[in-house]
Amino acid sequence: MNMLEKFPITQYISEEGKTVHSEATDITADLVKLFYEKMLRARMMDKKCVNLQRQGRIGTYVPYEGQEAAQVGSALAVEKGDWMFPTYRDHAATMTFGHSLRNLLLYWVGRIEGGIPPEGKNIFPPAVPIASQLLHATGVAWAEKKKKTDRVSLVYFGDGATSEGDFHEGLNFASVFKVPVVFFNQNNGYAISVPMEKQMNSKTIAQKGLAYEIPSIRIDGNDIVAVYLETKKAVERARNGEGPTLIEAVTWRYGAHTTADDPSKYRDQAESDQRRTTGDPLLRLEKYMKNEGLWDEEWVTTMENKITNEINTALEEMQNYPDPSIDDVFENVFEKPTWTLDEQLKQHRSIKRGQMS
Amino acid sequence: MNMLEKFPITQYISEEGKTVHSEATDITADLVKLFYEKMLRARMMDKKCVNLQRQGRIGTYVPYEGQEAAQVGSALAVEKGDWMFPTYRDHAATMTFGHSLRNLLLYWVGRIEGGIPPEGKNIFPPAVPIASQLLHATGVAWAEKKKKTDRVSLVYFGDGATSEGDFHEGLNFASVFKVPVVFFNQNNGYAISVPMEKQMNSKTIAQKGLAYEIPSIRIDGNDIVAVYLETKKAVERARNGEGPTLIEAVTWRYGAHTTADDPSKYRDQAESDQRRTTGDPLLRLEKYMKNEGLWDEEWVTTMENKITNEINTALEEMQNYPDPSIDDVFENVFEKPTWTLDEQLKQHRSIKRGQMS
Amino acid sequence: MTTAIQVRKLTMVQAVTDALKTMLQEDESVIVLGEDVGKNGGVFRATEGLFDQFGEERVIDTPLAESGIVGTSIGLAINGFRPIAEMQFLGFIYPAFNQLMTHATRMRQRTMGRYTVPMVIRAPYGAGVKAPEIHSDSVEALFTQIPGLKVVIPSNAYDAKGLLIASIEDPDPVLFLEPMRSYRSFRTEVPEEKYTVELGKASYQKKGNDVTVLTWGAMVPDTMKAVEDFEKQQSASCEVIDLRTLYPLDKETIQESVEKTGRVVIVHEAPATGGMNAEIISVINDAAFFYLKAPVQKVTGFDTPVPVYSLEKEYLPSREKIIHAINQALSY
Amino acid sequence: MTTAIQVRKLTMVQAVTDALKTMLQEDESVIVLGEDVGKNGGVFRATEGLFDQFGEERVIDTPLAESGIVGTSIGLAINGFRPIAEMQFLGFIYPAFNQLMTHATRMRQRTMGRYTVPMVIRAPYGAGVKAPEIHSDSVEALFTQIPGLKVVIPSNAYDAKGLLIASIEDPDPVLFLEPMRSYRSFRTEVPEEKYTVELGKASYQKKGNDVTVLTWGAMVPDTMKAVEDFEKQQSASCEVIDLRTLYPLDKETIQESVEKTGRVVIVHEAPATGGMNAEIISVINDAAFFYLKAPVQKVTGFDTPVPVYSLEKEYLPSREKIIHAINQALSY
Ligand SMILES: Cc1ncc(C[n+]2csc(CCOP(=O)(O)OP(=O)(O)O)c2C)c(N)n1
Ligand SMILES: Cc1ncc(C[n+]2csc(CCOP(=O)(O)OP(=O)(O)O)c2C)c(N)n1
Ligand SMILES: [Mg+2]
Ligand SMILES: [Mg+2]
Repeated sequence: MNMLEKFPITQYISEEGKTVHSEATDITADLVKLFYEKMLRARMMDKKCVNLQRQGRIGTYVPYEGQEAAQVGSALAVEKGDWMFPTYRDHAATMTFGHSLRNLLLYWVGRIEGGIPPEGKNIFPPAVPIASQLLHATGVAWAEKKKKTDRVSLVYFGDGATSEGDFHEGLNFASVFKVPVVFFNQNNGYAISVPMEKQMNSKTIAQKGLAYEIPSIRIDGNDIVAVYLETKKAVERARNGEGPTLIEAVTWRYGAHTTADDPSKYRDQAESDQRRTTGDPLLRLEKYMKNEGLWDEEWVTTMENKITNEINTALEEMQNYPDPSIDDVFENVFEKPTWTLDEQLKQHRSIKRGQMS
Repeated sequence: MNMLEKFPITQYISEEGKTVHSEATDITADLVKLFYEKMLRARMMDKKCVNLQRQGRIGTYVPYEGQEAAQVGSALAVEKGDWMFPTYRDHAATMTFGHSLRNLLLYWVGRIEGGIPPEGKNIFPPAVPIASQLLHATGVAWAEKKKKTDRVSLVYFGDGATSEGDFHEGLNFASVFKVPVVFFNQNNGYAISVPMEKQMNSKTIAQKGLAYEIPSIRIDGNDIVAVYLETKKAVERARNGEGPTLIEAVTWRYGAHTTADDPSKYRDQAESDQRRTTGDPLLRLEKYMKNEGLWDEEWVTTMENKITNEINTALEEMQNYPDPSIDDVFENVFEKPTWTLDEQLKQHRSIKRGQMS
Repeated sequence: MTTAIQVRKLTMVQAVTDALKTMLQEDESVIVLGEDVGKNGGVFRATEGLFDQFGEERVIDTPLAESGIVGTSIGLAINGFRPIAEMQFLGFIYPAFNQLMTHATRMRQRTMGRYTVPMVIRAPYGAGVKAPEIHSDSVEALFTQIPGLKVVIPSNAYDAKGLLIASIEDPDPVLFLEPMRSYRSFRTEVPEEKYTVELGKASYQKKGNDVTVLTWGAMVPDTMKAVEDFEKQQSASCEVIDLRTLYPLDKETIQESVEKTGRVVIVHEAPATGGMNAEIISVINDAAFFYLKAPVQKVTGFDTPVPVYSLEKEYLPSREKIIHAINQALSY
Repeated sequence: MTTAIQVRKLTMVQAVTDALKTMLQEDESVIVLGEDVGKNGGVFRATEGLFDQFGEERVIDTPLAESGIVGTSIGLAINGFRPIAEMQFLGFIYPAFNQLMTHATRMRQRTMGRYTVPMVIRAPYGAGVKAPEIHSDSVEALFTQIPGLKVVIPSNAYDAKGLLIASIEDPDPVLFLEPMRSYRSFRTEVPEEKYTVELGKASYQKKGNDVTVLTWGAMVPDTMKAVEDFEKQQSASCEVIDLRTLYPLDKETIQESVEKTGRVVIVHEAPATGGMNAEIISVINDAAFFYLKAPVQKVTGFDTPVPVYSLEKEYLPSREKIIHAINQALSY
């Protein structure tokens, strides 16, 4: 069985910005503009963070430039009340879903608050141990099913994550208990330096769904229309009690794995840069909007200004945020601190105050 | 994709003992007799162990009655020098591959020696943590590949084992590094009390190979000819550098999960017993031999007597085996015991001798 | 009007079932999940009858995957349930180590209380029942050093029910270890109604003046027997304390007793190095250093894997070793 | 004819690379595997250049799966190789816990020496480099209680090379932890040739008479600085010992020093409860109880997960805390 043929990359909008799928026309002009705005916002935030990191104003940062369509398109396909499970690279998704920019910035200066979503937004803190979050998403969705709501989980993970045991166990549990979860894979071709060909012998990630009888689809992750509409379908299936879906969104990260990584060690960065002119998700939507007569330079400039302000405000808020306190660490190990924690905090404070006995 | 259609159960000999596959004729009369002898030996050993357990002469025992074709047929398909990785239930396989009956009995009286194969036989001690052995088999086979030999690993695991992360990681590593390993699954329908339908949402285990581009096949695990010939093909592929294969051998255990288990809690044992008259691997081969004019009651009786003697000799050897010594435990933690071990052993001995200070 | 408290004599495993049943009845959010816990009632019958009574939505047979069980339980716990996950044996918890270490126990802190994980992991543990390899591990100390996890071990049926209910009601993750050697070896009186035994509190098994003996789990009855034998022969008297909760330790009780006796024996079946004996000595070092008259004596397993069962008796703390240690403690 | 020993000033991470290179060159059976260790040369550059020099058959980029890495390494080790597996950070070893606990460390015993597992697992660890969550765990004590595993931690480049080579040559599994905060913070002289530093032997960083300070890893330079400051102000002198191997501990050296000073401070960054401090106190209890003049003082992390990096300085043992503990030890 040729899996590349069985799982062709579904596109709705071609790289030239042309409609190549009948359902693409379901997308309204307002929605297209929303897509563009949210992707622009995500990209501007990412660029800002890379700059802030270079200036030493935030710590090591994980850029997502190039993956905006995958993250924004999928995040727009879920509703308030649904649950989102990001990794360290999925801030375009969480900010689109309603995370606070200030908290995202707090995350990058090593603040606990960075992991906390605004009230009413069901967003998990970014998962750092690879693939572990698939099980949380499955468990949370299972709880929704037990509570007989129609809420779903949307969980992000990379190509590298498919190698971990937790990927397998997450998909199997979801399938066995038929829980409403959408497994959204961003296949950006690399797990740090390891290319997909070394990560697996399969040509697609979508085919891994066959092991669990989970419906799977492979889509152009840089085509936001494809991402949005296909995620929406998966979400609807989940809401209707039809169980999990695996989506492989084929995409690319232009930059380094993190700001501490040097991608030229393991790949040709010129080739990667080349993709900016061909496969870029924002450029593609721009072309599409131009083709459809929806492009308006003035509107874009207005948006850019608005976003710049929003980011600057968030940055200011981050910088003016009250200093971190070790109390927050002690107070949140258990609901009620044990004597061990009480004693340790007391001693810590006493030495800090210089009140040595 | 209907996986039951994509992975039909391959049979060579029907339940009525008729040839239903053109290649079945490759099997010589001698080989057929060898099949019968080894299955008979395995069954007699198993029955003996169940009896010994009932009499309290050995500890909790894990029976394999019903799975003899799967284990014996596959074990006969590998050669001296190849590696075998059994679970706690795969003694029919290891005894066929050359394990010592005495040591197998020692295993069931909780002796370390029970895990040790005879010199020159590459058999791992039975894996107890489910699915962990798939990685060892992959690693060992990878080593053979690196050494440029043509040796292969044959690793056993159950239907339940496919749910563990290590199953997934084992298959992925084997596929990525194209190592000579045969993943031999005995799908006996149950993981203790949990039936396959609760273990996975997929209808077959063979289809799980699709996730890794590992060639997979589903066979009648009670048809020793199918097991032998298909395992042989997989072994040949591995020897020729063509990488891993996944074999799903569909079989059944008549008895309890272990002698401590009561299967009537979770399934209809009458139905299970019924299978003795329909799907039994020995009975099927008997029918086949009768059909082919190879059956000889006298020969069978001779075999039975020979095997009875062999088992009784092994039992005697086990019973006369030197007492276990705690020294063996201390001496084999590290090549050279640490001071901690030395001190602990010294103290242990001193108290045992009653030489309290 | 007074109501007589109904009391039955139960084995420890029956008390575990009773606690689970009590909580399944009382709290809709309580669910039980694990391998073979449903239809089969658990390999030790700890969940017997619960599947029939509460149905497959609340007593759940899961696939054979410990990381999956703990990982999904985290999600269930965060989203409104109180999962009680069974590890079939403690030696099979290791595949779930990552979920336990990096998520179950950190989620409250990572989100400053926004998400919390009120879950219990139950596991039978310990040697002495002639179980196969890996089934007899006694690695409680591994878990006491995971920040954010409480570790509880009952030694009898009464405590088992009360401590398990307290663990289920605890707002944070609890590892509840059940000494399988004591599952059916004796019975104690157990009230039919709901009650709790407070986590973090040790219990005096026996008062005494000359040596403090600290132990838990299956070692409690063994220790009591050894102490009885010892006291028959010697004039010294032992104070035996069942620690019951290993994190957080009951420092006050330990301190009180050590201040009185000045001599300590610790009995546990885990390997010597890194076993709980070290942490207890460390607590004594902090709390009662100047009261100690002799080095703390330890009766423990060896720094070896738990051996296969033909040798487990040699591995486990014996009556002779316990008495020897008490004599040692008194000899200084 | 004499050959001058070539010596270079290396950082610790360079010394690690040097050790790997030395052994890859000397022993055909040595292979290096892990995530990003090949083409990329490791996220810390610990394997830089090895892929180019030794090729992809010996320096292997694996899939992203720690259980897979350790599990296949067990097979490779049993079948003739000496795998050196890298865990990208110690906090990512947890998925491999089962393979380490039930197989790597038990195979020799389970087969009475028929199969052995001469493998090394390397992992950077510890806080203080502003790494994200989970990347800063310091859980060495978890591993010292696994029977069958040696645990080694160098504090400088010289030791790193010598201990790593000794670990690779060791016939049994060794967990080799590299304090990432010290990877590049200073250089020491490292001979170009092959040499070993014996496992299980501590090293005196500084002799002294009044207090014994026991530490390891990234805490060694911190402790030395604090001790220097302390001694400038006080007349007492400290003996600082770098334990280097945490299993088996160097009891003799600990005993020797404690018998001399009678006062002990232990400095480590892992959480207090269940940290190595407890095991060391336990060893002192056994070996030098009657020499102790004061309770052992501990400077450790808290019983909390290692906090995100804005707070890691508060978490890590500070100069003030070390000096405070020394003063405490002397105050009795
Ligand atoms: C269990 C675990 N192992 C290793 C790491 C270190 N690590 C962080 S990101 C990464 C690569 C992940 O690749 P992929 O899943 O493709 O996601 P991407 O980074 O490309 O978004 C690795 C190995 C980790 N975070 N967790
Ligand atoms: C990691 C782990 N979890 C749980 C167990 C307990 N256990 C022993 S056998 C078994 C069922 C295995 O089922 P399957 O893989 O189908 O093999 P079978 O016993 O049917 O041969 C379980 C759950 C174990 N040995 N290891
Ligand atoms: Mg990737
Ligand atoms: Mg089975």
